[in-house]
Amino acid sequence: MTKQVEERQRVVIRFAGDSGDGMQLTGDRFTNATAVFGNDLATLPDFPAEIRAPAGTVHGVSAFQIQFASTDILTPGDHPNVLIAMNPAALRAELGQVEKGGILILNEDAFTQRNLEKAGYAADPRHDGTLDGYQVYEVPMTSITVRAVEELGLTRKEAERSKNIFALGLVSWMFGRPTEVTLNWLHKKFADKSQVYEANVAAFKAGYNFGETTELFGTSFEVKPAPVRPGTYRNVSGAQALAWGLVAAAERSGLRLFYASYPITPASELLHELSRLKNFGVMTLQAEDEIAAANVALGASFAGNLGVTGTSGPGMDLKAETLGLAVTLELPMVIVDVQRAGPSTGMPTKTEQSDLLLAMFGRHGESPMPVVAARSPAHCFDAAIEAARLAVTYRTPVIVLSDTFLGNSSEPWLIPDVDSLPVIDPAFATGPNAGQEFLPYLRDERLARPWAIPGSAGLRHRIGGLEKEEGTGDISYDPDNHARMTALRAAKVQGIVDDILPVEVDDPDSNAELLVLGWGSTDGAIRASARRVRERGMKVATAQLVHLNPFPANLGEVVRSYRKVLIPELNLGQLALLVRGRYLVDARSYTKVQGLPLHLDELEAEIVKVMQE
Amino acid sequence: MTKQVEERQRVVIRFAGDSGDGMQLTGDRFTNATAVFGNDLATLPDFPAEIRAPAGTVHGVSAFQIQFASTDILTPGDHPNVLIAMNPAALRAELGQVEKGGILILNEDAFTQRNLEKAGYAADPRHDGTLDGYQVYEVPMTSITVRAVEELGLTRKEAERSKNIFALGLVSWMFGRPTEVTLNWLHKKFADKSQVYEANVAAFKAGYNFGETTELFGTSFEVKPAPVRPGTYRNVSGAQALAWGLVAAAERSGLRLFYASYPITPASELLHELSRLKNFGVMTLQAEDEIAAANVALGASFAGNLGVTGTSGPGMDLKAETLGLAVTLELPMVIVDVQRAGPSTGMPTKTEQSDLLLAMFGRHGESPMPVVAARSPAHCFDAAIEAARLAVTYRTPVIVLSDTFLGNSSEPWLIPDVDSLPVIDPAFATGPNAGQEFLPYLRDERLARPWAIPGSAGLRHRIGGLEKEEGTGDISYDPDNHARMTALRAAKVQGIVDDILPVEVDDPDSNAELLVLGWGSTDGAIRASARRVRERGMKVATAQLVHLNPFPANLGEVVRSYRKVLIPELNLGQLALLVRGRYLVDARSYTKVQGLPLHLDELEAEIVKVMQE
Amino acid sequence: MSANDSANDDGGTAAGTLTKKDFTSDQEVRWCPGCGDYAILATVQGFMPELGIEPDRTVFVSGIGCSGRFTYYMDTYGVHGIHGRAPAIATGIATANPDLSIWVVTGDGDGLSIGGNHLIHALRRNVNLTILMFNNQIYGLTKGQYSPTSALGTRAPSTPTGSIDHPLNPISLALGAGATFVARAADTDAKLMGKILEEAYKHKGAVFIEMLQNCPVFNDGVWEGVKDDPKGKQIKLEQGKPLVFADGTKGIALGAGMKPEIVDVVGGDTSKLLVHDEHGSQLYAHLLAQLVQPDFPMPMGVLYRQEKPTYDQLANAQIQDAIEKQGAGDLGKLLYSGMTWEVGADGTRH
Amino acid sequence: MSANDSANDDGGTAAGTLTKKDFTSDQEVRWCPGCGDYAILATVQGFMPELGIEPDRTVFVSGIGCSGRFTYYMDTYGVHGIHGRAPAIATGIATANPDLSIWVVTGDGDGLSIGGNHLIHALRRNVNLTILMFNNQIYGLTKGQYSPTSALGTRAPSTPTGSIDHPLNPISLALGAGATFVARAADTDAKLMGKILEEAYKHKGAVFIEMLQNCPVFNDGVWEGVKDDPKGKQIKLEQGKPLVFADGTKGIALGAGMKPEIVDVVGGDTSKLLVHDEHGSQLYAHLLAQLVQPDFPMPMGVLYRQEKPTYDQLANAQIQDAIEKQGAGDLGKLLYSGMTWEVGADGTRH
Ligand SMILES: Cc1ncc(C[n+]2csc(CCOP(=O)(O)OP(=O)(O)O)c2C)c(N)n1
Ligand SMILES: Cc1ncc(C[n+]2csc(CCOP(=O)(O)OP(=O)(O)O)c2C)c(N)n1
Ligand code: SF4
Ligand code: SF4
Ligand SMILES: [Mg+2]
Ligand SMILES: [Mg+2]
Repeated sequence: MTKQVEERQRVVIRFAGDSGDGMQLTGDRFTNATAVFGNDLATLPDFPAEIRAPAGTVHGVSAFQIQFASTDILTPGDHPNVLIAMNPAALRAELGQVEKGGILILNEDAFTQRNLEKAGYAADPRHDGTLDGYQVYEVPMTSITVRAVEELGLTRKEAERSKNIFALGLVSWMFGRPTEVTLNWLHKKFADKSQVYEANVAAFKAGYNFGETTELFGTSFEVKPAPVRPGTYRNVSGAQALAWGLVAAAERSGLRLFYASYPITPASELLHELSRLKNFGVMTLQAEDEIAAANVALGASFAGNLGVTGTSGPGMDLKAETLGLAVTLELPMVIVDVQRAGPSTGMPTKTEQSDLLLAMFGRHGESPMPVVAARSPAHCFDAAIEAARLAVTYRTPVIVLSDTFLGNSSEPWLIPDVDSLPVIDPAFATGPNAGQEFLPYLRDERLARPWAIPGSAGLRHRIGGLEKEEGTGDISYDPDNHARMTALRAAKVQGIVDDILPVEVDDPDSNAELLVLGWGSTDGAIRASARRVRERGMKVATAQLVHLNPFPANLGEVVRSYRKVLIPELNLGQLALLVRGRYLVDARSYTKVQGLPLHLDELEAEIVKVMQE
Repeated sequence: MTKQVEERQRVVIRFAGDSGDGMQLTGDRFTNATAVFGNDLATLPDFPAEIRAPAGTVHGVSAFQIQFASTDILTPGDHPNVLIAMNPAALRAELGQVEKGGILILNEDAFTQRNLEKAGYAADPRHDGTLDGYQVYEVPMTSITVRAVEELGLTRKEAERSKNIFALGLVSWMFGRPTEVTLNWLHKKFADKSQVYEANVAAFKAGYNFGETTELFGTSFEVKPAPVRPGTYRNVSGAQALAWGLVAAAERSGLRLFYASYPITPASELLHELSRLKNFGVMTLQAEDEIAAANVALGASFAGNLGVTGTSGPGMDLKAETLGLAVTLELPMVIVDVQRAGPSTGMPTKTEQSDLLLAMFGRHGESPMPVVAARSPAHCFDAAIEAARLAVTYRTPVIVLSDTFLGNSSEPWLIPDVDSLPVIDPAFATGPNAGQEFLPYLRDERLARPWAIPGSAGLRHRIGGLEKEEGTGDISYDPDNHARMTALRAAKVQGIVDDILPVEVDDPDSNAELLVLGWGSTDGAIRASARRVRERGMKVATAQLVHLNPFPANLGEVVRSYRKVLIPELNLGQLALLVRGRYLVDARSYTKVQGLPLHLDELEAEIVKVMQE
Repeated sequence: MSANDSANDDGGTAAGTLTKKDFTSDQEVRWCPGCGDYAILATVQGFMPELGIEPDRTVFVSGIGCSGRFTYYMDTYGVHGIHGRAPAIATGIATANPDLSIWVVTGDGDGLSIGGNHLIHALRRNVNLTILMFNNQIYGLTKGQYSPTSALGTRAPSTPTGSIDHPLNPISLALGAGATFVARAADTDAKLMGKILEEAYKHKGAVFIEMLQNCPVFNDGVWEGVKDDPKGKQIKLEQGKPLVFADGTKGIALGAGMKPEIVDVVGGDTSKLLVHDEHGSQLYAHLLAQLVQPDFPMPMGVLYRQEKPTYDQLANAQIQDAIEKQGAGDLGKLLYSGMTWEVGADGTRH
Repeated sequence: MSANDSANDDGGTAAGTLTKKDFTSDQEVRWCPGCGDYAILATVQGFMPELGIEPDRTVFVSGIGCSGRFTYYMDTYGVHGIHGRAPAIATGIATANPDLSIWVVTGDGDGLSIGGNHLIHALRRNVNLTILMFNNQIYGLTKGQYSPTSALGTRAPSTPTGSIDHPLNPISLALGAGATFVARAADTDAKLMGKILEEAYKHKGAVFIEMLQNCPVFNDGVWEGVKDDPKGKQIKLEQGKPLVFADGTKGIALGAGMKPEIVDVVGGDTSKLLVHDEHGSQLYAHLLAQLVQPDFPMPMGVLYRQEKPTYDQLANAQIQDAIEKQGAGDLGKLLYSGMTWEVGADGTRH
C-alpha cells in the first residue's frame, strides 16, 4: 500500500521515557537529522530533578522536545503535536501538555501492571477513556527491537537498550528525516564495538521499516525545509555558546581566560565545557565555594587575565561582597548568572528570570555594574563577548544573565567568521601616566582607570576596598572625595550608553498601540506571539533588551512613544519596576513564575486582552 | 568685675582633641549636665578611622559635638559655634566646620613647634591669619591643670590627664551648666581612687573659676531650658535604644532573645550592649562569620527563640543567601543593618543610607521581606520592637535599617512605660491543624504559617529551601504550586500594609506645594530644614517613612497630592526609584554621599531652590 | 547530642516502645538505586529506637547534596538548610535548646568544601551535636564533580585531565580543629555504625563521624579497597586491644621518625604494637588518621574521644550565673538605669 | 612563593642592588604606638632585598584587620581585599602568573574566623604563596573582641563574662589541612623571622607562618609568657638537633601513650630526646604543634616542610600538555566542530 503524505508547516515532537531510556540522545539525533534536512528548529531537554529517581516513576521521566518548521520559528513550542512515550510514567507525566487530538506513540510492551502502578495509574489509561480524542498508536517497541537484533546474540537486556533507536527510526520515517545522518553518526560512534553498532543499525531500520510497512500508520508528514540565510550552520546550546563566547572574547583580546567557579545547577555546564578547552589556554579552577571562585577570578584579573566566574542564584548571593570589591577596584571581570527558580534552593532544574534586581542592586553601598542579558541560545555567544568587551574597556565587573531555559535549549546557528568578531583592546598600562608617576586611579575619557599588572616595571601600586583618593588611589576619608568617587563610578557605568546599540523595535506596521518589551530568554516567545497576534490582523510592536544597565539611550523615547507598554517576565515584575521608575511610563507587567519558559498562547492571549481594553 | 550674660536660643559646641585626650568623656559629661539643666539636645561623636593613629596627627583627632537649645531641636547641628581644640591637629581637622566668627578655645600649651608639625601646619595658624575673623581664646589648659593639682603629688603625666576636665569646667561656666551634676558623677566614678578624684575635682573647679575670674572671657551665655512633655527622661544613643528595643520585644513576646553576630563597625555596639544583658536571659553568640551568624539566628528561631542577627553592609551581602532561606522557611527573624559608607569596605566609620535597595532586592529569586527604618536614636527602640512584632506575627525575616549616625548619636528620651509597649503573641502551634494532621504550611488569615518548635509533641515536620507544596510543605516541583507559593509569599508581606500606621504628613499650612519625603535617619534634618523654610514664610510639607516594605497604605495618595516631591537621601536616589516606580510620580532626588549626615543648610537651600523653580 | 533524660514528659512517646517506623517519614526515598545512603538511612532509622531517642525531641539538620535529603526521610523535626551551613543552623538550635538531640547530615562537598569553616568552628566550640559526614569522594547531586576528598588525578567533568589538588583528610582536619569525638564506619557496616551511634549519643559535645559511602553512579567502588576485604584492609578498633588486622597476623607499630608502620605479628606477640585507646592522646589519634588506603588498612570505629564542657552548656550557664548574681533583668529598671531626670508639668527638673 | 629566577628581564631592578627603601611605600604607617606589626613590617621590608626579590614581581595580598594594612606599606604590587578572602585572591594571582612572588598577610580573625575555609583550601592545594598570620589572639581593628585563638575565658566586649569556645591551634589546623611548610616566629625576633623568610622563599608551595604578635591596646602581653623568657619558654628549632631548652638543661621526649613530655637533660645526655627534623613525619610536626604555653615551651622556627608539586605548576602544566597533545586551540575549528551543514544561496544543503 502506498501511504499518504500530509504537509505541515511546523511540528512539535516530545520524546519521553525513563532516565535510563536515552531520550536525550534520541532527541539529539532527531535534531541533527532535522537540522541537516533544513528545517528551522528549537529544542528543549527536560531532565528529572533527582539524579536517578526510581525507574518507572513519574519523577524519573526524562523528556526532550523539539519544534521544527518550514518557516523560521522561535521557541521549542508549547504543546507537542506528537508524544513518544516509552512507558506509562512518561505518558502520565507528559500527556497534559499534548495538544488535544495529538498523536501518542506508546511502547506497548512497557504497559505492564507493575509499570502502571509505578506510574501511579490506578487503571490502564489506554482503556479507561483517558486517551479519548487522541490519535493513539501502540507499538511493541521492546519486543520488535529484541527480535530485530536477536541473531546478534546480545543479552536481552543489551538488546532492549536499542528500543530508543527503534523509536528514532519510526519517527524519522513519520517525518521523512534523512536516514543517512543517523546511520553515519552510528557508524562513527560505534566504529569499534561493532556488535552494539549492528544492534543499533538494526533497531533503527526496524523502526523506520515498521512505519513504512505496517498498516498501523496511514500517513506520514512532510515539513519542507525553511528558507534561511546561506552559510554554514550548526546546532548550539546556550551553555555551549556562552562558553565559546568567553573563549572568543579571550582570543579577540589576547587575554588568557581564567574561569573560576563552584559547581551549581544549571551553571556547571559552563565549567565542564571550559574545562575541556585547556588547549585554548583556558584556565579553569573549581573553587571551595562561590566566594572563593569570585575572588580567584578577581585575583586573576588583577594579574592580567580575563577573570570570569559563573554560578546561579544562590551563588550570586554569596558573590555579592566580592562584586562590590570588584566595583571599587575597577578591574575587568565577568560574572555569569544562569538563573534558576528561587527563592533559596527553590527548584534547581527549573527556569526563571528573577535575579535581575539582584544583579542591579544586590550589593551594599552605591555599587553600579553593567548588566547584559542573552536573548537566545546562540545569542549567549554574543552576550559573552559583549560583557567581556565592556568589562575590559571600562575596567568593571559585568554581569551576564542567562537562565536554565537558555542554557539547556538549542537552536541552529549561522557560524560567525572569527575575524568578524569585535576586537577588544586590553590596553595595559606600560608606563607612568602623570609625569614620572603612575596614578592607578587617573581616568581616561571613558572614566576607565589604567590596568597595570604585576610584573610590569615601575607600575607598582596598592588598591583595596577602602574608599580611594581620586587619581592616586590612596585611602581617603575625605567627604568630597567620596562623593566624587561615588559619582564617577556611577558615571562610568552610565557612560557606556554611548558605546552600545539602541534597542531595536520590531513594529512592522510602525503605528502599533502596544509595545511588548522583554529582556533575555523571553525573546522567542514574545516575537512568536506578536506574529500570531499580527496574523490575527492586529498591530503590535516588540522590543527585547540585551543591555539592562545602562539601558540603551533610546529606550525612554521608545517606551514613551507607545500608548501601552506590556512587560512579560518570568518574575513578579522586575524590569517593569526599573522602566516605570526611570521613565515614569505606566508599563504593566505580565508575570509567570512557574519554573517554565513563557508560552506563546498565554502571552498571545494577554496581548490581545491588553489591546482590547 | 561682673560679666555680661548673653542669651542664646541654641548653641553648637564641638570638643576636639587627640584620641587620648578623653574628648568623648568630656562630651558625655557636658551632655548630662545639659540634659539635667533641661535644654533639648542632640549629640554626635566623631571617632578617628584608625584605632590609634599617631598622637598629635590629624588622623588621631577625636571629636564630640552637641547642639543644645531652649526650643526643641532635631540634629547635632551643622556648624559649631564653639570649638574647643586641645591641640593643633584638632584645630586643623575641625576649623573648616566652625561658623565664621565662631569661638575658638585653644589649649595654648599644646601649640608647640613639634605639635604644629605633626598637625601638618607649616606656620602657626594663630599668627598667620588663618584664624582671622574668629573669636580666639588661648588658654594654657595643661599648665593650669598641672598647677591646680600639684599638691596632690601625681606625676606630671597623670596630672596632665585632667586637662579635659579643666576644659569641661571652663565650658560649663561659659554656658552656665549646673556643676553638681559633674561633681556628683566624679564622686561616684572615682569613689575609690581618691587621688585621681581629687585631681579631677580640682581641674574642673580650676576650669570653672578660670572662666569666672580671669579677664579673658568677657561674657558667658545663657540657654534657657526647653519646654518638654512632663515625665522621666534619659539620654539614649541609637545603638543602646536598638539593643533595648530587642530586649523589650523579647520581654513583650515571652520569647528568649538570641542575638548572633560577627563583629563589624558600627554594628558591634549591639553585640557588646546585648552581651552585657545576660541576666535578661539574652543569649549572644559571636559567630565565625556573618553567614554563620545568620544561620545560628535562624536555627534559634526554628527552636523557638527570637533569632536576631546584626551587621553592616559587607555582612549584609554575606547574609543574603541565608535571608532567602528564612523567607522560604517563613520563620520569625530580625536582621539589623547599621549602614555605613560603601561600596565594599568603603569608609567604615562614616554614615550612609545606601543599603535600601539591597534590603529590598538583595536576594536571588522572588524573595520579599519587610523593611523597617529607624528615624532617630530614640526611635531605634520602637523600630526594633516593630520589626520583631512583624517578624513573629507574620513568620518572616524583617530587616531593620539603622546607620552609623543613628547608632552613635544620642538624644533625650521620654522613657516609655514598659506596660504600654505592644504585646507580641508568638502563638506557637500546640496541636494538629488539619484534622489529625499537622500541616506546617497551612496559613492563617494573615497568610502566616504555624510556628511549631522541636520538643512539641506530635508536630514533627521537615522544612527546607526547596520549593514547598502549599499546606504540607513537602518538596514540590509543580509549576502551579510554585506560582501560588511565590504569590503567597509576596501577598503575605504586602498584607502587612493593613497592620501598620499610615505615613504622617507634617503640613502645618496644609496646602504646601512641595512634599519633602525621607526615610530613616534624615528625619531630624528634614524637619529642621522645613522649619527654617517656614520661618522664611514659605510652605513646605514633610513626611518620614519608617516602613519601606510594604509602603504605608496612604503613601500613594500622599505623594500624588503634592505638586512637587523632593526625596533627600544619603545615597544616589534609592527611595526615589521605588516611589517613582510604584506611584509614577515625578519625585526628584536630593542626594548626598559624603559619609556625613544631612546638613540643614544644604537641604534648606535645596528646598528653596526646588520651590522657586 | 544530648541524651534524653526525660522520656515521658510533655507527651513524647515513651522510649523503648518505639520502632523504626516511628522514625520513618512518609516521603518516598529518592536516591539512586544502590546508593550507599539507603544503608545508612536504614541503620539510623533502625537504631534510633534502641537508643531511646524521642522523635519529638530530635532534630536533623542537613545541607545541600544527595546526603542532604536524609532529613526528609526521618520522621523527626528537620531543617534542610542551604549549602554548607548546617553546622551553623544546628549550633543555633542546640544553644537555644540543649534538651534536644541534634544530628547534622552533610557530605564531603557540603561539609568540607563550602562548609568547611562552619564544620571546624562547630567542632572547636564543642557544640552538642552529632555530625554524620557521608564521604563518597564526589559531588553527587550536581552530577559528579570531584570533591575535597577526591584522590589526586580524579577525572571528573570539571577535571577531564584529572584533579590536581591534594585531598583533605577529614579525620585529620576534625582533630586539627579540636573535635572531641571522632569515628569512622562504612555505609554497609550496620553493626559498627550502631555501636558508634550509641557511643556518640552518650558523648556530650561535638561528634564527627566519617561514613565511607558509595556513590554507584558517579564514583562507584571508591571505597572498595577498604570494604572488599574487611579483614585485610580494615582495623577494627577495640578499646585496650592492640592495632591488628589480617586475622591478627599483622599490626601497626610506631616506627622510626614517628612514622606508623605495618609489622607482622609472629607467634601472637603483639608487644611491639600500638594499643588502641580512644581516650588516648591527640597525637595517637592523628596517627590513626594517617592510616589510609592504599598504604594502610583503615581504622574503623571510635578513633578518639575526650570530655570537654559543651558550648551550649557553658552559654546557658553564663545566663544562669548572671541571673543569680544580678537577679533576673527588669526592663523598667534597665530603661531607667544611668542618669535620668524628671520634668514636672510646670517644666521644673530634678 | 616562586623564587625569582630572572633578576633582570623586563626592567625589574636588579636584585642585590635593592635596599629596604625600595620596599617601603610612601604611605604613613598608622598602627597604634607599640604595635607588634611595626616590628614585622620593618623585618620584612629589611629582609626582602637580601632575598633578591624584585618589588615589580612581588604582590602582597591582605584581608581586613590591622594586619591587613600591611599591604599599603609595602612598595610592591598589592591588593587589600575583603575580610577573609585574601588566600582566594592570591590563589587567582598565583595561578594566573606563577612567576610572581606572592605574600598573604592575615590575622587570627581574618584567617581563622571568617577566612578559615579559604586558608585550609589554599594550603591543601599547595598554592605557591606565603601566608603570614599575625596572631594577636584578638580582633584589633574592631576594637578588641575575642578571636578563634583567644584563650578560653577571655573577657572582651562581646564576652564580658569570658569566652567559652575552645581556641584553635593554628599550626595543628594548618597541618591538618596538609600544609607543606609550617613555621613560627615572634614579632620581635627579627633574626629568626629572617631565617624563616629565607627558607619560605626557597620553598615551592604554600607556606604558613604564625607570627606571635602583640596588640598593646587590646591584648597587651598575651605572648609575654613566651617572649619574656626565650630560653626557658621557647625551643629554638635546629635541623638535626635535639629538642632542648633552658640552656640545654631540659628537653622534649615522646612519653607514654604518645604524649610529649618535658625531661631533664642530665650530663648532657640527650639520647632520650626527640631530634628535630623539619622534613620529618606529619605526626612529629603534630607533636610540635601541641607544644604550647603554659604547659610547654613553644617551638620557634621551621616546624615542618615537605616537597609537593604546587597547584599553579600543575594547572599550567595541564594547559601545556593539552596544547602539545591537541595542538593550540583554533577558535574557527571549535565553532565548526561536530555536525555542521551548508546552506547554499539557492537553499540547497550539504
Ligand atoms: C550556594 C550553593 N552552591 C552550590 C550548590 C550546588 N550544590 C548542591 S550539592 C553540591 C555538592 C554536593 O556534594 P556533597 O556534599 O559531597 O554531597 P553528595 O551529593 O555527594 O551527597 C553542590 C555544589 C548549591 N546548592 N548552593
Ligand atoms: C565581611 C566583614 N565582616 C566583618 C568586618 C569587620 N572586621 C574587620 S577586621 C575584623 C577582625 C580583625 O581581626 P584580625 O584578623 O585578628 O586582625 P587584627 O585587627 O587583630 O590584626 C573584623 C571582624 C569586615 N570588615 N568585613
Ligand atoms: S548520585 Fe550518588 S550519592 Fe547521589 S543518590 Fe545517586 S548514588 Fe547516591
Ligand atoms: S589595635 Fe592592636 S593590633 Fe591593631 S594596630 Fe593597635 S596595637 Fe596593633
Ligand atoms: Mg559527596
Ligand atoms: Mg588579631
